[in-house]
Amino acid sequence: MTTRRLFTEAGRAAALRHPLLPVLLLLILVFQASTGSFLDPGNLRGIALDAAAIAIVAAPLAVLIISGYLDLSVGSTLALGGLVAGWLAGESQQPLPVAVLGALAAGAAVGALNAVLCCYAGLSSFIVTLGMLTAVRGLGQQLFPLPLSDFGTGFAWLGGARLAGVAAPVVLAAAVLLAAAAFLALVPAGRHVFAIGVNREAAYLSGINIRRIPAALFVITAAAAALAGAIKASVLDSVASGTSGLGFELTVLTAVLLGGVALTGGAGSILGVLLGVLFLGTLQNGLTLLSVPTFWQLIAQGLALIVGAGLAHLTPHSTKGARP
Amino acid sequence: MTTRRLFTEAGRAAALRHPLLPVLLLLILVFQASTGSFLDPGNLRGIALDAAAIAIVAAPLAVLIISGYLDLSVGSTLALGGLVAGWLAGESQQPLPVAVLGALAAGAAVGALNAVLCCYAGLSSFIVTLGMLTAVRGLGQQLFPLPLSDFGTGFAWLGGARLAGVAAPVVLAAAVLLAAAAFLALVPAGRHVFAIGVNREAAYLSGINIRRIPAALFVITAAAAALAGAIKASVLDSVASGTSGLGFELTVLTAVLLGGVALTGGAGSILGVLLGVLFLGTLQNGLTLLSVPTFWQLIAQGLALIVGAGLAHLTPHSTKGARP
Amino acid sequence: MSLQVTGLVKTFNGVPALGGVDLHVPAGQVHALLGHNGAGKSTLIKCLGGAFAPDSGSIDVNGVPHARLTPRTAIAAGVAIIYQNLSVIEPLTAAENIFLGQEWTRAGLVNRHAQHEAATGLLRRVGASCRADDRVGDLPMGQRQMVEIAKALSRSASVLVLDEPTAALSTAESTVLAECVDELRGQGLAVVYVTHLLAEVQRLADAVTVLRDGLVSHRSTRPARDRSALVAAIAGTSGAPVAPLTADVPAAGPPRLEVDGLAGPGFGPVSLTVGAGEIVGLYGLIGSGRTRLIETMFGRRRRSRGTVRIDGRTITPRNPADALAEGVALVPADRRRQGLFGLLSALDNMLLPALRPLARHRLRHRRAERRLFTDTATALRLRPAAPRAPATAFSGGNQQKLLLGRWINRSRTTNLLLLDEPTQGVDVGSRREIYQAVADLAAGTGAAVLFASTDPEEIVALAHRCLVIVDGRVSAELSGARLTEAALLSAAHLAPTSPDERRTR
Amino acid sequence: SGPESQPTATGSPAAGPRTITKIGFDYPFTQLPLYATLVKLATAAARRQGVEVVTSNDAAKVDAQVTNLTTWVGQRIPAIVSFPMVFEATEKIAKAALDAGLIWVTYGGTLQNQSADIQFSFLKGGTLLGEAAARWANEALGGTGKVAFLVDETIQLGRDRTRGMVDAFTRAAPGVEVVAKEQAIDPDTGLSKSSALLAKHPDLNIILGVTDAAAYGGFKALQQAGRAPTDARTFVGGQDGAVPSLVAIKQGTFYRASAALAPNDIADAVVGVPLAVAAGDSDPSVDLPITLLQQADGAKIDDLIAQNS
Ligand SMILES: Nc1ncnc2c1ncn2[C@@H]1O[C@H](COP(=O)(O)OP(=O)(O)OP(=O)(O)O)[C@@H](O)[C@H]1O
Ligand SMILES: Nc1ncnc2c1ncn2[C@@H]1O[C@H](COP(=O)(O)OP(=O)(O)OP(=O)(O)O)[C@@H](O)[C@H]1O
Ligand SMILES: [Mg+2]
Ligand SMILES: [Mg+2]
Repeated sequence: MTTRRLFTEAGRAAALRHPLLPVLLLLILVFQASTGSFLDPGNLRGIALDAAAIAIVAAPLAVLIISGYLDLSVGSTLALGGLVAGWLAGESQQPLPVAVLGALAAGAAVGALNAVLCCYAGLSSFIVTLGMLTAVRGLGQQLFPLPLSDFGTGFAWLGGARLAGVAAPVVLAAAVLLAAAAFLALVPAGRHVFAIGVNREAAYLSGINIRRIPAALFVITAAAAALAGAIKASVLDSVASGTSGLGFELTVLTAVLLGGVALTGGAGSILGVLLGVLFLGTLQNGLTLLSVPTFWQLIAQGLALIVGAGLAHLTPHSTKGARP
Repeated sequence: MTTRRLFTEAGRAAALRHPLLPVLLLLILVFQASTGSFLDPGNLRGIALDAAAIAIVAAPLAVLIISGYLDLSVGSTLALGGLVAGWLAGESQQPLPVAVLGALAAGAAVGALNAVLCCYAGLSSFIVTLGMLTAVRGLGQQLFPLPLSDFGTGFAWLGGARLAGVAAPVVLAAAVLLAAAAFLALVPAGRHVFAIGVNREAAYLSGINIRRIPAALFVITAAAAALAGAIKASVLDSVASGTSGLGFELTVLTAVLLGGVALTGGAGSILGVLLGVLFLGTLQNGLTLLSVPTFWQLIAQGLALIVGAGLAHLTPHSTKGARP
Repeated sequence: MSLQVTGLVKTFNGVPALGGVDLHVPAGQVHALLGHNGAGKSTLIKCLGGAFAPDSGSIDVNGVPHARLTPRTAIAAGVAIIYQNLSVIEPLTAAENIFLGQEWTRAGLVNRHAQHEAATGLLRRVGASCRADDRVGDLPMGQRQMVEIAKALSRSASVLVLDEPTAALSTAESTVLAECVDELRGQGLAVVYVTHLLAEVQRLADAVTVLRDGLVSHRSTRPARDRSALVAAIAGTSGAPVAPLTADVPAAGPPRLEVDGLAGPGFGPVSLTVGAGEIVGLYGLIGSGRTRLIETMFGRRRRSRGTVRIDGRTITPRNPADALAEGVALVPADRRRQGLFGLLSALDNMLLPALRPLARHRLRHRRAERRLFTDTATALRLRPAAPRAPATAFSGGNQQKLLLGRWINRSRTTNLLLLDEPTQGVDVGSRREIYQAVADLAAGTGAAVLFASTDPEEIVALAHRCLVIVDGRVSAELSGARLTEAALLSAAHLAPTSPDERRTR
Repeated sequence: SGPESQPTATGSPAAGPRTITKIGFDYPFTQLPLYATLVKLATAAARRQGVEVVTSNDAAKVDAQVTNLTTWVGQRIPAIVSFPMVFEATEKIAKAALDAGLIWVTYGGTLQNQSADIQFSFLKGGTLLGEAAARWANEALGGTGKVAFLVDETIQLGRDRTRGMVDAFTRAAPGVEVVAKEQAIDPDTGLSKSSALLAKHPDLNIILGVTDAAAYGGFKALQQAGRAPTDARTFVGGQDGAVPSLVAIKQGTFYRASAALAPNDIADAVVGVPLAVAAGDSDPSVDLPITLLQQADGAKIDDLIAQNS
């Protein structure tokens, strides 16, 4: 096989696999043409910053979903992570690394509980993590009933620093996305994720540890959510237990599914997830730039999701379920 | 087989299939013992009225989920139904039947759109109905930005009348539950629903219309949601587009899943759904009666869901997924 | 290298599937494990592979006793298993499937290049025509089976267990597999081989064990000689070989089914006729297009041209429901994907399309359902004949009977019965019952029967007439005295290349 | 009826002094920071008066609020202080409470059926903020510039605040161009919407928020766009008196104003009004002022921050 043929194939495959890509480009074109300011560096930076927090959670969540599980508790875990990090950085005056580690630990604890209940006790991950969504929100509000703010300049680095001109959260998000993509493609356990998602029984009979891999993914997803919470807390220099990350789980899930990840497990790609995240960010930003009235924005967002689903349907993945 | 043996078997089967039943009874006992007022007729009436609206949507939604689809748009459809009914009864001064028919028609229209997109175009019902949830909410707010109220005594009948001492919504809910249970158990198409949910391809090759049955269920579910909206509007004599039915979809879905319906389709029962609805209602009521502080209530609700999932896991249904 | 099973017991809900089974397979032996459907063969094998934990008994692999195995410990102990239900992972490539769970790595990363090379070699060795980087979900069943075999070989095991490995293979592929097994025996592996095909037993086995209702009913170290004893041990009756039912060829009359120039993607044009009460077999290699032809007649696939007439009336089914309304029924080949409702009860599985015809006042008529189930189950020897047991609790052959019963029961008026590999996985005794049931249906109702099979023995036993399909077209027709296994084999293998190979190139 | 309409049937049927031991405080927006403060202060105030406060878990859902209120009425909680999410939807329950001889105090508005009310004029709060911003625009910008509003159209309280803020501002500073009215009540949305607006209007001068939380997001967006925290030609203002915003005001940043509620006063009223009704007070209702806080109000800000911790 020649290199050239490899490239052509890859191009065709990408277009076929990710019909969201041309649509995203079209959307960007339309917004740029109609507003004239969509492609301004400042605007792109804003979109990237929003998208970064979503991507950091979406990437591990996508891998978890490919393995056949679901985590709906990320919205509350995000809040908890932000609260713990903010409390450590602000009230306790700890340096940034300690604050971030604290958030990661809190997230990992939530993830470990999810993992035990879903992977080892075998409960439905939908209900368990829905329950955790409520319980962790309550816990956060009970522990930190009042908003925290004023975390100091050390902590501001996390959300505000520029590394080679790129915001730190965006760099982090890129690292998470790359790590997830490399994991899925290159590491044995990454291939096992697909096997577990498609056919748990067959994966088990092949000697794969069908509990430990998803369990680790639960922990990583929750830790990532907590990290995203710390980043948001740093960007806003404040965090409130009642509202932080409220509804975030649905945003992330939508991005993941738009990106072509199958809710039933076994199919999906990180490039698709990135496109899903950017699609959502672009849409929301463009509608704001166009000054679309509030309620029309809701209608447009809903319809865009449906159009996105239509496109995701065109990918070869979705032929998985028999569709006579 | 003797009649007696049949009965014993049925009893054991019910306990095995519905482990939520003993837990619900226990919960009721605890609440009654600790508050002394749980079993007061007034309190029970309040629980029943709340549960009625949930059950009216949960029953058809459960059937839809058994057939392998999902409808997340019911919260917004409920609002739309309430708004249309309220507008017809109030502003337009139409009699109750017209108002209810209007709500049903609005709901059915939303359901038909869901059906076309999910059953005929084959899009993912999760994303499509999530999109509809947003879009229909926006539509409702665009059409009726301000709350409606004062619908007159004719319309008040729907939520307030007593038939043989039982509130009309409760009678309606009982009718819907019975109809759904009878449909699943007594009508050939009821079994077809299970077949479609377990194996679409095999159902198709068995000559079952794998599009029309779920499509009809989408329409019925949305119409039921609109009916529930009309009932709520009548009970409250008011409806607000921004808040009515907000988050209702998750409540209903939780009840359905607690009741042992498998999110992957192919398994579930209406009795289970009723138990799920009552479990949620009892829990919320009992926690309020006990004056549990707000945030602890959240934590308790979340944990109760997880316990419920643990119980649902004990049912024979859930052995579906390979659990080596 | 040896396998020693002692006193193995396994019960499901108190019902024993294995009642204390002993099995000894020394190194360098191919041991055939036989038995009727539901005898416990697959259960025994799942205990060997760690899929089930036995209630008691022990499994010695190479002298090391295990009270229970897990898939990991089984693999580590050197046991490689090909299960009856294929366990390939569809979105992964052939190479990834072969090395699933045992990936070759370099610095922690999958060594794709080395895996690809090794997989290519393994696939060549088992005679597969697919490539190492083909997505397994895109492969036909036969090739998937080859991938599974290659996976077992990749493990350098000392005990190899195959559960009905040839059920989805054609004669040519079965021959390659037999050569592989021969070679492995030469290398000193202990091989356990489950099959319902006695020809394979005679070709391969050094010893046999026959299970009957979870107990060993017969052992022999000279399986090639006592074929009738084997049939007796399996079927539990006198050991007459499967007798051809073609004695009563129906009287010639106007054809019930006329297919004229039917063509679709990958097959045709095909023209054929089937008379009233006539049973016509379609013989061919895997991928020759029989399934596509049958599914097109059933409305499952689009035709590109041609007509199908039943009793002189042209039918153009757009979907299976249309075909069923015309009295055309299909028992599909892919049992798990196209036929079975795993979670649902046996009664649901068998009578789903019959619920409506049986209903009274549009409501289900449970007593009639129960009666029809019992009658059909008896006619097909379903074991256990339990209407409420979920389909997944039935053995492979009994699942096939549930599907046959879906269309071969008295609630239906069938004009044309299409069967795709009708007795795959069915034991010799039940096979006779099924042939009888099909023949009764044809003779009794005058239905036309068209069936595809990869087993020449089955064609000879069931068909009045056989069409040999090569490359999507009818290449020969055999009937009467000319319809013999030898004639079938030579007619099918006359084709220059197997269509499968051409397709994947 | 809304907060502005006149009550027609004020008064409890059970006349004469009573003693009550328990007050149900039903505040639906349990996710708001203010909620925890109010509950804490009300509980303390109640303890001083020898009564107990119980709370409901509405999580900003009308359904849950109605359910919980119904439960309380059934349970005969002697006095209920409720902030209805939808006033019209609460009328029936209030009536049922009065019919059962309970005390019903409406918070944040007026119902036809009630014993008394605790009034705020949310409209007035919005107006205070709008006027202050307009005054600043006329002084600092010469009556020109660009303003963006972060609004809430979904609930009555939000609509009132929005209307007050927008009307007052546009009336008093007609020369300032209104470039956007975007739905935003939380800091995340405030941040992302403001970032988008700033891309289109880099010279945006004023962001006014229906909540302090949303405005705080706008405050951060401006800083991320490179605006110095003390920029003289920038104004951000919100409503609620949330701590992060108060801190920013106090520090002399361009977050210049917040239309604040005083949690202590509210908490006292939540306990005091039902007790006054029980004692037979002829005019138990109170009207709590909303005050505009700016940098000059240092002491008041410190006091508020203290109340909130
Ligand atoms: N998961 C299960 N639950 C309950 N019963 C089971 C289960 N699996 C198998 N059985 C029962 O155990 C018995 C043995 O089944 P097994 O699959 O071992 O038969 P088999 O000999 O492999 O038959 P076949 O030739 O049809 O494949 C059967 O009666 C079957 O119904
Ligand atoms: N398990 C399966 N899953 C998906 N598709 C399948 C499966 N088995 C077969 N197919 C597809 O169905 C079609 C029929 O396959 P198959 O090779 O069995 O039949 P055929 O090519 O018509 O020839 P024959 O029936 O003579 O072997 C092919 O297109 C094949 O790719
Ligand atoms: Mg078997
Ligand atoms: Mg075939």
